Amino acid sequence: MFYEAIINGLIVGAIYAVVALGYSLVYSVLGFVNFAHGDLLAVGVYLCLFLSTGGLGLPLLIAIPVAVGITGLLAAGIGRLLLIPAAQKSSLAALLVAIGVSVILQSALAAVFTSEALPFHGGGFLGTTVSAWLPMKWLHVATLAGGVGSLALLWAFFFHRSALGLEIRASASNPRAAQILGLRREQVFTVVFLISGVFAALAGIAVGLDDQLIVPTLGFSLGLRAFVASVIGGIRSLGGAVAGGFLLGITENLVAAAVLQVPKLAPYAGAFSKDAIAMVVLALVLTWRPRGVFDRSLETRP
Amino acid sequence: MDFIVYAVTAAAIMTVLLVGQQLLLFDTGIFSLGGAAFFACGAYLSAVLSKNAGYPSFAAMLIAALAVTGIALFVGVLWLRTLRSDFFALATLALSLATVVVLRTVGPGGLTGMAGVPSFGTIVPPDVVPAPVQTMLLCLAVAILSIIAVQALRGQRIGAIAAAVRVDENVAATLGFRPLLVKLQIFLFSSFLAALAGAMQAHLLGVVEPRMASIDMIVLLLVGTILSGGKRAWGCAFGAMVVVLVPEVLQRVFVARAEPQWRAFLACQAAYGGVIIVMIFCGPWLQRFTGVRLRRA
Amino acid sequence: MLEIKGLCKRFGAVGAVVDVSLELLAGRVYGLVGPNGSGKTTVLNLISGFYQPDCGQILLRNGGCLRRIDRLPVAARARLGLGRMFQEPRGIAQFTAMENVLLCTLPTGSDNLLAGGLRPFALGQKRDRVARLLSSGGLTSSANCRSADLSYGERRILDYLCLIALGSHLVLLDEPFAGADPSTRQTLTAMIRDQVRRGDTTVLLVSHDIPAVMEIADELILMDGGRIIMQGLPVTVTQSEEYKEAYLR
Amino acid sequence: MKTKTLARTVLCTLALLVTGCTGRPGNQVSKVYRIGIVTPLTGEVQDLGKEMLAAAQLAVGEANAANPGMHFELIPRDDQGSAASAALVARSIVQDPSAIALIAAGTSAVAKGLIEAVKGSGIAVLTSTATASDLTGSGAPLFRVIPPNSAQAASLAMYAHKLGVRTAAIIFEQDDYSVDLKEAFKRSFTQQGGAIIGEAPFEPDETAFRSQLNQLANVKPGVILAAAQHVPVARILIRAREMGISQPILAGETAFTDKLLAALGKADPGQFFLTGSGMDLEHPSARVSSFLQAFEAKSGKRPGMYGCYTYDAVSLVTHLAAKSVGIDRQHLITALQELKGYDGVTGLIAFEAGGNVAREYTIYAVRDGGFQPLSAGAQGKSDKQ
Repeated sequence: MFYEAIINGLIVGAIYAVVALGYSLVYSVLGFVNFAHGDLLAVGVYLCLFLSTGGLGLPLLIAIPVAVGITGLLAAGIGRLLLIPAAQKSSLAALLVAIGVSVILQSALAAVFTSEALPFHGGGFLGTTVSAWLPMKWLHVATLAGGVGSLALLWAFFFHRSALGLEIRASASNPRAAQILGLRREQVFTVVFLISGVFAALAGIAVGLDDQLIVPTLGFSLGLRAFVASVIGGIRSLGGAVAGGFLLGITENLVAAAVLQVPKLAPYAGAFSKDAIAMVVLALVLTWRPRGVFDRSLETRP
Repeated sequence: MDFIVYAVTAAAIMTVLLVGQQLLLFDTGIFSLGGAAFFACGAYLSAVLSKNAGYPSFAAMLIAALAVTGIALFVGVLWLRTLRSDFFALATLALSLATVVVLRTVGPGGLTGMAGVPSFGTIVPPDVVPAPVQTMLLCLAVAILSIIAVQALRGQRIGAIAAAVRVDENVAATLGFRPLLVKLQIFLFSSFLAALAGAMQAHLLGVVEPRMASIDMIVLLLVGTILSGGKRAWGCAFGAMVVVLVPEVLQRVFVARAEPQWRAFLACQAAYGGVIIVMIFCGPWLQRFTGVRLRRA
Repeated sequence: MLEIKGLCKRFGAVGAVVDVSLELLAGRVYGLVGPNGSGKTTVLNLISGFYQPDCGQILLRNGGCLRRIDRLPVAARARLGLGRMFQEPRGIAQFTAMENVLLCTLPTGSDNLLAGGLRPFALGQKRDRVARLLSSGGLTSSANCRSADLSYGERRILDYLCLIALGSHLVLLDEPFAGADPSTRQTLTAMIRDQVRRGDTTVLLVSHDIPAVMEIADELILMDGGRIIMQGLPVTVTQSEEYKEAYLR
Repeated sequence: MKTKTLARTVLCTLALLVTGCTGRPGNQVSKVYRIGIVTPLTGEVQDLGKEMLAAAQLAVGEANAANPGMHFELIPRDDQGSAASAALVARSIVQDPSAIALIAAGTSAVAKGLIEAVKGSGIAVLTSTATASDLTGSGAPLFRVIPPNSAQAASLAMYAHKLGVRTAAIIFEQDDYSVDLKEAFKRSFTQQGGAIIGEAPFEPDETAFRSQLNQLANVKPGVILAAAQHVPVARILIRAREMGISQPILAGETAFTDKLLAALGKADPGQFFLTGSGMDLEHPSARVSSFLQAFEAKSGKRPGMYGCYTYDAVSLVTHLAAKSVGIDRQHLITALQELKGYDGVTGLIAFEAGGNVAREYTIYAVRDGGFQPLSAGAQGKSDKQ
């Protein structure tokens, strides 16, 4: 029972981790919460659907990278045109603009495709279960491996080797450093959005293939939970975001499993639903340790 | 005709809500997404008080609004001190969404909410002035009162101090003003207005339901607040008219017809987001966030 | 006027202020000097309450008695007569000069809706006091300009006027002369001197501008590496070995 | 400045639009019969709403063609899946004197709000969807062309019995319809000597269903009832099968829509049975087949159960109105109460005292992308205890 819950927690956690990274990255570099990040998930998965079964009929192996690429570029475009200028005015303005973008993306998806649920079958090998003692689809193995792997790669090579990555980390660790970057600043910011978009799309497609049934709003609530995850870990620490992702994923599944054990609680199951848990956790963390569990940044100057 | 009456009433109620939000966002620089939560709580409390506990609706509204202000006090003390502006926004967002879950789970009527909330009482017999018109006039009165109150507040010391706190909390503190106290008071006032509006809404529609605090409501509220602009309180009347009429009109034009036009409808909904963005970039009130070139107190 | 005992503040691994003890006497002007990163501004922020000290005490003489203030919030310290001027002009940008001064003359409790907060924000019988303050800073002509439109120097003066209006008797000035034109500098110096002479006001100013400090300060306090190296007459300090090596390193 | 101009433009457009929508020809009100239909055209269950609106339009069109000299009109309104909006639009409909009947074509929850709103307006409310048992007897003149949940629950339980299983587990959504269906199924199933050994509720925002299905799988029931709207049912089917849960899964009539088939896509639902009304889709009667053809011609797909019920509800009203010219709300109500029997596409319609209709159910299975009738279920008596 709880073994399964933990497995499920890992599956969801991997997704949260990948999405949460996007929030943390944008926040720590540009200092605002990218509310539209969750909806990029939906964009990614709908693009993938359109390219593969839903429209052009390309094989997934081609459709996925293309969709991911397009989503990344879209994210970069939105960032360059709307979010970065807003962020340079104030974090509130940026947050508001991001909310606007999220509204637009959701309605646009519904308008272009439909607001009804569409089937999205990964099909074949990915759908099969690994084994009895590991109640997990190969898709999940791929998700976990892909998520953790790409995070590790991003970490080891991009952030610690490439000049751009170092600059991003510099401006992440200290926003003032962003000013020193001078001309390359815009460029760095745009790349940050590109990365977050790519990861969002990957996560979205993983979710879509798992649920096999997608709606335009799928990004919103998942994105919100991922944001909570990033806050748990301390939104300004990238590693913390990943840890927070797995933490939240496992927590919500354990709680759900535990509640189902107690029939008395059945009528109140709503209070233990994923979203409820996420919201409560967010409230608690913000109250108890606003800067997150893993963040050790310093007091700011008055 | 009855549509006009309804629209005016709804707009008046929305005005009461928006006036508080405007004061909060533009004068004190607190970005709260919790307005929807207080709105819903006010509605539910007033509904329960009047339907189950049998209070007259006016008393119910007032009690509900005051009780919710108590909740707001707790929230404010908890978060206004510790949280940066945008984190406060997200914490209050969490509050709203959590409210939906709570009402859905333990609220009367669960997911459905509660129908059959008694309507506004009538002051003069309904055969003289029809009840809906009386309700409309009442709501209008409350709306105008709140507009006047907020407009007046701006000219008072507290208004000036609030402006100072918004522009630079640290400076305000070095001048001996307690930023937390100022923010808290304004926050409470706006929450009171939100709860009052919710209560009025409940008695107008006769139905309360959890989605009164849902993300749709939050976005609608945000659009309304931003459209109201930061300058004058009566701007809220305009913002309210837009957020009440536009969805209604979209419904009638695109959806409630022989061949509903989904694309057009959804495109118009996307326009909400567009409004927010355009207003942030072109509206005169972005300056209020950045703190330069601001209105004279 | 102010006593500091064994004050320390760490940022992560860095000891920004290490065991600083200090006594400021009423009616004197103290210059706090030292190379960059020697912890001068941190001390100011600790005194005015933006940072919480890790150890040590801060006591402020208010009326007759010394009062411990290192746990009080910023606003409370301000109400006890602790004034603070920031490195860059921080007047409320969209208020006029007059409104800025008026804001500082508001009585305690104006930030409370129940007490006084609902009285109108208007000159009333304060008119001539405000006018006098403005003229003393030479701002009469620009009384009705938004402080955002004032010149840099004028805004500095305005900030200082606010401190006078508040009636603070311990004034912390962070780089008051930085980027100020000679005339502003003169006016400021004059105002500071005047205020100190008139009453029991004490001034603690942080500045890199040694000549200016020499000109106005009665005593210099030399900080380096978060410690107070020495304290004494301006001349003695500036000619000491410690001073030279602090600035050479 | 910008704001001012913006304000002007917006307000002008609004004014135009509002007048445009509210202004209606007043001269021929006497000859026009309006039928309000309140249904979810936006929100979670909008796809059902769209289908029902199409069916209603079909019915009205046929009625107008059949009765020259009479003019029927729909007042379609969107309840957005919300009781409050339903109450609101319903009020605006009953304001219109020429509106003789109101079709509540939303979920049970929404119907409740609607009925509360129009109580006392003396208008007949027909519902083609709301199956929650506690709906009738609220005092309002409510007529259901669709039987209450107890009926379909009975036939589901009966079928489970026929499958030879003695234990069942239920996964249900936390809304009125699903909870009611669950309770009704519990009653019937235990009456027939079966035992409910597991229950797992879920919230509307649930998409994974892993923990719930794990829970149910661990108690090893003979059959699983999925009491939910059609999209969650599809999600549950997909997830259960991929988790290797092979027990037969039962669902209520709300799943009987090609939207479910669309949602399932290529996924194999395995042993999946759901109730459908008595209409025989294998060898349809002339009336049924003509309806099916007309509907497919209109909206390019086969109607779901709700489409059929709504079609019946509307054409029942037009039928009664056509019989007695100049009918008003009160007469319509009496006519509905005295109705001997109307041959609708979903079967014979006659209302019991409570305003419920007795109906025969058929169990359908999903085979190669379509619904296939298996057996005529038991007479679905709406047993109230």
